[in-house]
Amino acid sequence: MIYQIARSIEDGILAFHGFGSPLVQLALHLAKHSHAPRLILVAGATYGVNPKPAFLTPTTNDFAMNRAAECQLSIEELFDLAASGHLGRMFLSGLQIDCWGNMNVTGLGQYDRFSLKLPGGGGGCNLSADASHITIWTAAHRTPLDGQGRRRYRLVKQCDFTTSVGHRTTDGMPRSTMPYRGKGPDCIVTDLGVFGFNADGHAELQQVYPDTFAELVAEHTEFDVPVSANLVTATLPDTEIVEFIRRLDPLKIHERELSQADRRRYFALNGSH
Amino acid sequence: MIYQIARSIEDGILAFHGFGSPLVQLALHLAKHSHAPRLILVAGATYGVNPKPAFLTPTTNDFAMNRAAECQLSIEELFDLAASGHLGRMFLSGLQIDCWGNMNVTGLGQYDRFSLKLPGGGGGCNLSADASHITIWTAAHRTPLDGQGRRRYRLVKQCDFTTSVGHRTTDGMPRSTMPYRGKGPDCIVTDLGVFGFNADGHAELQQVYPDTFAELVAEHTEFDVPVSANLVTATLPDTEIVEFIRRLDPLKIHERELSQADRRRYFALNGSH
Amino acid sequence: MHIQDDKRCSLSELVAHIRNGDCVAIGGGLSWREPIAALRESIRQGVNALKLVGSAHGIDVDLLCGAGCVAVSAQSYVGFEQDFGMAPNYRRACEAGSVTIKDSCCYTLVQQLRAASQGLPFMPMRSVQGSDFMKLHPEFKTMLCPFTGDKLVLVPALQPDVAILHVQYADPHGNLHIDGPPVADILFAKASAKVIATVEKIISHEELVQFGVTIPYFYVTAIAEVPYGAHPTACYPFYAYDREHTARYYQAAKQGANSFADQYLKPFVYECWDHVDYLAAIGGAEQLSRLAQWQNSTEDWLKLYE
Amino acid sequence: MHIQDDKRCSLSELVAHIRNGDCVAIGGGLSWREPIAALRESIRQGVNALKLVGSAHGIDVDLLCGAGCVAVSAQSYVGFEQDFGMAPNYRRACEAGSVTIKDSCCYTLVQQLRAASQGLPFMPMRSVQGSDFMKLHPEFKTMLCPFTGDKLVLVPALQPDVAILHVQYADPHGNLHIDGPPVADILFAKASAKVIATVEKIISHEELVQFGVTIPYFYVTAIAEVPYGAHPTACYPFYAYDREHTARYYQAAKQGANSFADQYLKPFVYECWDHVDYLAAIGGAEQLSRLAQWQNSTEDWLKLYE
Repeated sequence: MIYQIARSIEDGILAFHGFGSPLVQLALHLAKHSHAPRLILVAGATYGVNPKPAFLTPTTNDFAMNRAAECQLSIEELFDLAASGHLGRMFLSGLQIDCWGNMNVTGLGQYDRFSLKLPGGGGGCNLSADASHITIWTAAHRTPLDGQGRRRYRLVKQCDFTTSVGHRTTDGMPRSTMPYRGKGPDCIVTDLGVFGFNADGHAELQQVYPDTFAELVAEHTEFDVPVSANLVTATLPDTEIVEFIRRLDPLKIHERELSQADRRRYFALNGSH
Repeated sequence: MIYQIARSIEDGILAFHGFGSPLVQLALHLAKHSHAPRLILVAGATYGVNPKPAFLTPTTNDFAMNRAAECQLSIEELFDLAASGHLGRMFLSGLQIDCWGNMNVTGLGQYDRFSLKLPGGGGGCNLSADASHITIWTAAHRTPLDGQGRRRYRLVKQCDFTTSVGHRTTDGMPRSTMPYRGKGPDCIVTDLGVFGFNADGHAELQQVYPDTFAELVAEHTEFDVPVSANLVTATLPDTEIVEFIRRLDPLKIHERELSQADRRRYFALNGSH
Repeated sequence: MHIQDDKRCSLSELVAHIRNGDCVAIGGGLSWREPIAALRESIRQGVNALKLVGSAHGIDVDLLCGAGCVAVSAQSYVGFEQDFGMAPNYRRACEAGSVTIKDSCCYTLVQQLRAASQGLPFMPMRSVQGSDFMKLHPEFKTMLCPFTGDKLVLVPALQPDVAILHVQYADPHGNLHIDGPPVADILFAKASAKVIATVEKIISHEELVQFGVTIPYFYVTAIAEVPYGAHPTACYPFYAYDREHTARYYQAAKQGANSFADQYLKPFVYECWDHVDYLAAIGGAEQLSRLAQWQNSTEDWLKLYE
Repeated sequence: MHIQDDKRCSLSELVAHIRNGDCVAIGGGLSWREPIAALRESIRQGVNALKLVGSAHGIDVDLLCGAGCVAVSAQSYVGFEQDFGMAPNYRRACEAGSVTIKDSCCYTLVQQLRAASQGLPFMPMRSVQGSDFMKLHPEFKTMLCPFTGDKLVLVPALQPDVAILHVQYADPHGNLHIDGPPVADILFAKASAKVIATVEKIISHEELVQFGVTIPYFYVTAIAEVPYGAHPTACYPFYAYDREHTARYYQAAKQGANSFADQYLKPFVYECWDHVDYLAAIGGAEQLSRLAQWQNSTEDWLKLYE
């Protein structure tokens, strides 16, 4: 997943990893280390530019994450850059993600009396409008059946609350009717596969992993899943990349994002032995 | 004049001297040195707070003016402070000053083709609206007769261009109809006397100097000059104050603001010997 | 404009500037430089009905929620990130309805604070429209831009009554130096009616200018020297995040309101007469010196978080 | 976003980023840190029809007016303050109509630049209405505030094509350090499409971080090392304002356009092949070392301005 997120990052753009997103932090550092050396990497919470973290920390606003930053932005400067069209890509997740790329990290239930209050979206709402492109990610696409044989889907028909906006609001307003700077989400990277978005702005399955397949993805997705005519199996990272991630995250912070089962997933990698 | 400007400065407020105004620079430092020790003195052009200038410099944006500043603001921070109601007093001048306290430092003649282009007003337009109070000053109230027996008045009936706004616009709009933060000018300090403003917002002569009198002021003023029922002779500075000014301005920069004649004016001061 | 020559006072005098019902902006962010000592003292003084505004917060807001001091929560995030996840006391208070939810987003907050510090009634924004934040904030208005014809959202000025900050250094006049990311502290200081700050170390003005003035004195109402005033959040370079203590906090909070009151509020807030007592309660010098070990080596730094 | 690994180039390559007709923001202010070497090189390269925007300016704008490079002037002030008074070339060009007058005010400019750097079509303001700047700027609009009912002025975003700065230090990647008042340089850098800078001294990144990064590299298009690049304006701590040379400039300009062309432009701009030539023409090392004497004592500093 880290590798898939990293692959969505273009060289030479300005990108920001926000906070509470260790997978994204690792993906950005991986991208800069590999195919995107001129990436302008802005660290979430500290707003340091191109830092060389000592190690991935359990909380984001830690000096260890900001070590040797080339220069520093402030919270307002980062968001100004986004609002003026200079944030190339942002990475957002949600407890609910719908087929248009709307997401909810605010609360479940009615907005005037949530049954489950989530932590909130940080700057996600603003950045979903302002960043040029959005990578959506979730490490919890696979959802277990409960006692009654139901799933609490991560990829849902409709979000209870729209924290960040995708290609069409829950009211049916297309993104193009709003004066947003950014083009919206162009992929959803999950533990089960990678989606793109079709011309209508609807999520469409484009990649699966060696151990997943379209039917499995559909089973764990509440909305109907169109499958790309060119469905492919995702490229896997090579061992060097895996080693890079292990070195940067000795505390295995990123595994906290993963389910117990996913932590045990194993892929034979290119060049592994 | 420096002393009269200084007397208009309350203790504890934030005040800014702008640039190109040596009389105001000296007045602010004098005020802080004497009756207004808690004045928050923001230096023009450098935006240093409470500096201890080495000496008054011929240009304002000079490190010598900013020496030992307690802290630094930026151009935007100073103007934000004004716009949010925190600039207690500003000091403005003009080549033309009308009876409502409107001023022109932009140009003489028609605005679409000035016959004389003046340097411009800096932030005066903004600050005339935003600063809580305005001290207007000019060192050239006394205007000589030309060959045809006419004067090019400094205090005029109407400004050719309104660079900064007083109590009533040239269109006759009272200041209260605009959402200005500040209350407008409360005095005009000139080389001939000191004006206040009456309830209508019209300038009214309140003080003369030992060597000036109401008729002289009227003669050098294009608009009709109402004279306060309590016209008094201005208090003169004591020798300590004069010494302070001389120490701070060894290059006699402030005299460049004064006419040749005024540089030779001499008053017997309290405590002089 | 705050012009007293000497702004120094005790922690309890400092916190007395907060009134019941105040709109409060808490400085720092997540596990970094939160003014927790000031919040503990506020709880002891019984401050309540606060309206909290901010961007990304954690234990600060959760603690105030757990102590029943909060009426309205208007942050963009309240949680313990990947470290411990959701904020238990905050969740309980929101879901019970005792705290009114007015969630915001980072840039919306920034623009509202900027409007206040620029004396403007509002700031225009492109984002927010299309999201459900419009429902949580009926005070937001929209307009058609006379230049572009675009629909813009107008977010009103936000002037907190008090900003509560924790900083590394200050001089007696109240000039503040913040080392490391200021997060929204400077914005808070400029927009708020009052600014109170706990300070690791109050030093002379001559020493302070060597570090640099981050926030000029005239924004600052009062300061109190409170070493370790951000604990258990980090205040580099003095000390790192106390993950061990935070885990203890989190476990107490997760088990329920009563457990939190008994296992955390009682021993670490109510039964501590003052901040010195608190420092003893959390383990005293031994625990505190442990938090400075990050400077020794990356390995020692790592050990703090294992 | 300017991401080249190495932004260094020659002064003539640097200035080639300016196109005829560009909207140009000149850094510094009054007699402080004006990028005059870059302006002289622009004149030599024959750049013309510039639209200049800025706050308080002096010899920079006057020089460009005197060389016939300017079509529109939109500053808040152009002059030589109490030192020499009005700007002769600027006045002549304005009064002749060869330069269109679009005078602005400092905060108006600030808010227009902020609108650009925040991607907003406009910023609202309370001031300006009631003044005649509304006549000079028919592009300004007004609205009734939906929160307060007040009439507000809306000033449109201003994105200069190029900002030209002179700074003390930079690293090869283009991170800039400005010592002393940045004036509007940071605002210009954030709002402009391109940023070019002359630099007293290009140093390693490791050295630069000791001074601090004032403007991050990705705003910066190109840099050229040009010692004394602000002369005759000041660039402390390296050198003070050259009042003697400025007096010479002023006298030449005051006497008329021909006199200025003969006595100033010819010897100090056109007949100097490059900046090294210029430094020789103004008196070489002797004159330059004189400008560093301010550091010796207040008396020596004073002597520069007598």
